[in-house]
Amino acid sequence: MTAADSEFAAVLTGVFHRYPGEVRDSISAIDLTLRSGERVALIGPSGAGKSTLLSLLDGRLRGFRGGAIVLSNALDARRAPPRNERAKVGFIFQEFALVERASVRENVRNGRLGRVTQMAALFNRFSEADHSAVDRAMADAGILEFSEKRADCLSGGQRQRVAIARCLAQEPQLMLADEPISNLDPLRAEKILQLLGQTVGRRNSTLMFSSHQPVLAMRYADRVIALNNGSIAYDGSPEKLDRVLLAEIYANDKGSDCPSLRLVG
Amino acid sequence: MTAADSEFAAVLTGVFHRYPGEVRDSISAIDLTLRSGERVALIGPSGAGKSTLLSLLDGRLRGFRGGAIVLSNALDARRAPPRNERAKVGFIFQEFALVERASVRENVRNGRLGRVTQMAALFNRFSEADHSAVDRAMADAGILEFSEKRADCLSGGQRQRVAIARCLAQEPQLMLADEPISNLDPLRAEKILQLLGQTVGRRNSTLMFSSHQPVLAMRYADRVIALNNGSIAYDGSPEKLDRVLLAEIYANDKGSDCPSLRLVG
Amino acid sequence: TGDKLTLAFIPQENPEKLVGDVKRISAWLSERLGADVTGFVTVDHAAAVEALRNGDADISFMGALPFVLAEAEIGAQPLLAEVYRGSAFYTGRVFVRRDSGIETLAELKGSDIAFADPISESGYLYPLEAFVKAGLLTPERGTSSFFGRVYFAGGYQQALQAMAGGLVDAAAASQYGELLLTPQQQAEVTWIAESEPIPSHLVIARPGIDADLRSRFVEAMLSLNEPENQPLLAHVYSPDGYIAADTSAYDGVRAIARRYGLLD
Amino acid sequence: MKPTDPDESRRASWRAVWPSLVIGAAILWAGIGSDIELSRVANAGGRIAEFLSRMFPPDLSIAREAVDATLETLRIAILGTIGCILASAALGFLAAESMTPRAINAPVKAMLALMRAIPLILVAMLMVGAVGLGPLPGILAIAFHATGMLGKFYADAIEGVDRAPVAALESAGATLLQRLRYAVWPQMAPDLLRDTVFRFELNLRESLILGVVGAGGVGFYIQTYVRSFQYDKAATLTIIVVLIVLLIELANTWLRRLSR
Amino acid sequence: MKPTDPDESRRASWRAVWPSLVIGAAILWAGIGSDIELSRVANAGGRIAEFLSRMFPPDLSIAREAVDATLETLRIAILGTIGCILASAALGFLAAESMTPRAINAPVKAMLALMRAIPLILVAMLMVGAVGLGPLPGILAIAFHATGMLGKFYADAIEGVDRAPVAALESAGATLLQRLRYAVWPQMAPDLLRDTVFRFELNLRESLILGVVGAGGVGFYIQTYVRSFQYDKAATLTIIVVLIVLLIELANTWLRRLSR
Ligand SMILES: Nc1ncnc2c1ncn2[C@@H]1O[C@H](COP(=O)(O)OP(=O)(O)OP(=O)(O)O)[C@@H](O)[C@H]1O
Ligand SMILES: Nc1ncnc2c1ncn2[C@@H]1O[C@H](COP(=O)(O)OP(=O)(O)OP(=O)(O)O)[C@@H](O)[C@H]1O
Ligand SMILES: [Mg+2]
Ligand SMILES: [Mg+2]
Repeated sequence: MTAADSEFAAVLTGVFHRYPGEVRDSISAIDLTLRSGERVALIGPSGAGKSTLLSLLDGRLRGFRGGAIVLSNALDARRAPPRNERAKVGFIFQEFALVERASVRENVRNGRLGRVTQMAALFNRFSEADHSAVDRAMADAGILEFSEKRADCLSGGQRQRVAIARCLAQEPQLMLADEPISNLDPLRAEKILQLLGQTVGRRNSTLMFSSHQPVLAMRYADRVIALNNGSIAYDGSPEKLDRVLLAEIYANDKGSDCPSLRLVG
Repeated sequence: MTAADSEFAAVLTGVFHRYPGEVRDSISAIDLTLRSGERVALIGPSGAGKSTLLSLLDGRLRGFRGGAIVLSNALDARRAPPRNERAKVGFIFQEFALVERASVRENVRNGRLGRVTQMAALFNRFSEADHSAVDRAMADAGILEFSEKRADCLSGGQRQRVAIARCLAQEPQLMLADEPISNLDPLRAEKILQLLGQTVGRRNSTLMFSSHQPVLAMRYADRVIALNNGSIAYDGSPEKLDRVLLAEIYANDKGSDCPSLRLVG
Repeated sequence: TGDKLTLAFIPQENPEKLVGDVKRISAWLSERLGADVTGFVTVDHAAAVEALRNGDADISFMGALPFVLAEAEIGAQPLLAEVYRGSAFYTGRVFVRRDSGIETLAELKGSDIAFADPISESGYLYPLEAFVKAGLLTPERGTSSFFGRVYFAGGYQQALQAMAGGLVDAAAASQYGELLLTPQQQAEVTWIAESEPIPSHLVIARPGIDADLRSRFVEAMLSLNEPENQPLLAHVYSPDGYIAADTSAYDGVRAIARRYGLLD
Repeated sequence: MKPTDPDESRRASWRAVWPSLVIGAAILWAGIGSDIELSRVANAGGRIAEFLSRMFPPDLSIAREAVDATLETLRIAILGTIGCILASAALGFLAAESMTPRAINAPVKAMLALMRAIPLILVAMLMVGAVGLGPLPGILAIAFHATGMLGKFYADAIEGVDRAPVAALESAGATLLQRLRYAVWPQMAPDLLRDTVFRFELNLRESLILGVVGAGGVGFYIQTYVRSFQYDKAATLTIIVVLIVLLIELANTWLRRLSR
Repeated sequence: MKPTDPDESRRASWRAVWPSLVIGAAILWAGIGSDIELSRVANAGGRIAEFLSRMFPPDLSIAREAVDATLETLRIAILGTIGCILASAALGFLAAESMTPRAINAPVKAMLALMRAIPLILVAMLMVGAVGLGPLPGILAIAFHATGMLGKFYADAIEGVDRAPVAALESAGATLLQRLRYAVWPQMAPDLLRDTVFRFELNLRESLILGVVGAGGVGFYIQTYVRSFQYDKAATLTIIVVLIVLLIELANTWLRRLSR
């Protein structure tokens, strides 16, 4: 990789993917370049392929075709990236993916696992830096208060914030967030989006988050990518994305016979 | 019960609840009357007790104190209501609660189980009425297209719509929806809220739904109830709920140190 | 001295007694031989022979058929033969219920019979030989040519119980097997045929055992015949006494074992 | 876990230490008390090789009897398994904590433990006493004894299902049976299948003890051959058993793939 | 399931019918072929009562020996269980489909099946041959034989965990061992505990065969008593076993409550 590559967080060229046994591609013909330091919102109707695209960037999608380079590492369609590459990319899961029987703190600490030595972690030996990163992440996500509660004794929004804190604790170079505010009240939602944006700014890392609240999403993104039926329907600045375009993006997917409703404000 | 009761879908008087081993009440001193035909939005910060209150009305909350009458049936803090009462109250779960290995259609059909005879259902014998209710619910939720797919092969928003369709197929008298639009794109979200409202209007049933999108929620509700730290902080018409009040509701909860951000528009 | 001797016992009727017996006999032998004698209980002769093979045990106690098998397998040596009820021999018998009216072996054609165990001289091979002698069957054609159904019940007692309970028509067991039934049952059954004499149980040694130690052991065991030591016999399966074993006494057993494919 | 009450949390961690202490003490007692010369393990290699060499080459001359015995064993195992599936379905359901009140599931659980605890040989004798010699007592003994384990497995499988969809169906008005059929069953079917096939495999091998009751079968032959030092013949039968078990394992994988 | 391709879905449903056909045929064969007089079951009631009456009152005169034998059995079971836990942890992990590639897990799975398939009596003989008499061969035999089952259980438990958090940890850069420790372990600990305690209980009862290797555990006594029709003594020992098993069951419930 040349030095010039480092200005790109990710480069996808002609990526296709289809889930086994399906008749339609989940994402198709994706060409996409993420620049370092960008904050990108990913929008599009339900089933458009947002989660699939994000998991591709995270190195978790198997069996795609096309070229995918993430943080200078070329992804392999058959196997997961090496550990140090995985540690650099953080992910907030749409359905949280918490370890239910573990405490909030343990769940957040799991975000540090990519950075500690194998043996140290096995015996629960985390460094001071790890502990303080975990505490900071929990404070930022507003979950310090119930840090010793078990993950399965939380409300939906509390669980979502644990998932967010885990990713924050990881301090990744590329942060991928799949509907990170779906279960958060508006104040918290804004706070979290702001926080993710700040984190990115502070460390010149990159953020891509999907959301079903385009108005909010556009407020915290430098760039918006819209997916529809697996393809990119819009890629540009939030400012240029007007009501008409938005309505098109959401109305235009197969299997949707929605009337054209007010979308903004 | 007197005839006058039937104009009330639910009457709660002085209801308290605390999860085992917790130090704070999840809901406290709730006095609440739901009139038949009402469409009520339930809002409030994450962890305020919305899911708890909804599950109380659904008859699934054990160990509460106080009086709770739902559709003329007095709830028991120690056991679930009888079958016919449960069948009358529908619930859309915040985390969907689908049977993963079953198909979309089977999941939706499960909503009919309260209405068929025991034996008929065991041998997969559903009536014409059941089948058409299931088809209608799937069409309304926009999931007919993938009705034979397995529930665990769907996107987040698709899964949520299966949960909604299951409740629609149940044709309940009281419909309780816990964050039914959290994973839906704006168009679909509006469509679903509209649909739930219409269903209620058509059958003079009652709707209570929680949401973290107060703007959307207020648009489709006759009445808004706001919870904060387990207590009712607002109960009234959506029109009277202005920015200041909203900001107060969301800012005022413990463990939240959010700056006061713009909440509306 | 540094002599070590290990005994492998095979359990009989009273295991709770056997464990104590093993201790008593080992202690007595230790003193008598001036050697370190330990005893183990094994569940059957196969494990005992396995231990003899590797030198984990030196001495064991077993019946004539297991002995000839062990002899062929590992070269086990016969040391002593038990004398039981005044004889170094006993027999196997074929039992039936009195009310069945059966009096000869030939009448058993097509009936169901229970044997004790396929590796049993008195509960299987010898009684079977009685049928062969009577010309009713041959080892080559097998038991199914004569009997209805053939069961291996697992032991004398199970076989006799099955017969006494009416589940089969006849049972083969040791001549002393009858004593294992209740007095009431004993009155209801009788035997209709008896086998050739079978050499009684014996004490055997592994092939490589130190010759001096062996002869001292034999001598010690024979001293159990003396009146003052007689009570100790109750701790080694209660024979009347021991005599030196004569290897040719087992030729008959060897022949039968060979005939039924247990020996090459 | 209440960080606000240190006393309580200290008590909780003590409660967690207790079991470890008990288990540790038991292990210590077991290890120290027994006269085990682990050194003997060191030079066991040659002996094992010698033992195994006695099994080779397997004596294939008994192939015919072996096949007959195998069929007999299979038959007993199949019928015994059917019996225990039926009993286990009922008892397993009753023993599941998520299905019945404590007053029912606790005693049923204890009863299943008891059924497992009664030694198979005793059950076998009881059955011989009850229905005579032959395969029938073997089948009954297997069915009875196996229910103690399979019923427990079924209960575990029922308890292991995700409760959310079960609660959702209950909320929709589904009866207990309907919840079993439409929420519990689809979730646990693969586990059930796995456990049942596994128990079938075990039943097949418990015919070892069934030789006792005149039921014949592979186990009886193996036992007899071992006792007459015909290890090469025992090897032939063992190979057959191994092949069958591997076949079952294959079928299991295949079935599970279908049911996933 | 693709509604768009009826052919494919028809083929799929055929694939689902196949196993039922095979199983159905096997049952039919087993049921028809065997000479089982089910009528005998009808009048078994009295005989069972008679049999049980022979067990009462239990002969308590052997209580002392019974207690000694029980301790011996416990010791063998504990040490055997430790051995099989260690082996099972390693093999179970290797056999789990979600942990290792097919090229590893399939052969390890087969090996575990093989370990289960070898009759315990043969394993016991092998161990006597290898390390001589005393408790050691019993412990080794138990450890070996039990690993075939427990390793499979561990693999099943690993395969049964929710994959989402495991994937989340993998995405965060956790190594295989770390994923095991922090995502798999917390999820499966209760299952593991349950399976291990269960196997301990089984090991306790497999002392039946352990009489083979000297010292004499409970099982050996029971077997001998049953074979010599001293049912009242067998009853005493059975009661002890039952008590221990119930105790284990209690401990199990208690431990699981702690680990939930
Ligand atoms: N099973 C449980 N055990 C203990 N505490 C619980 C449990 N479920 C919820 N809680 C607590 O009860 C409070 C109310 O939870 P509830 O789920 O009702 O909140 P909510 O308003 O639905 O929040 P959200 O918007 O995040 O879904 C929270 O503080 C939560 O931590
Ligand atoms: N495991 C799977 N197997 C088969 N098809 C799948 C699977 N996961 C997703 N799909 C399908 O792939 C398409 C894209 O799914 P994806 O989850 O990427 O959508 P999404 O944009 O994230 O939607 P949402 O907003 O609803 O979460 C959908 O049509 C979905 O049904
Ligand atoms: Mg998604
Ligand atoms: Mg909630």
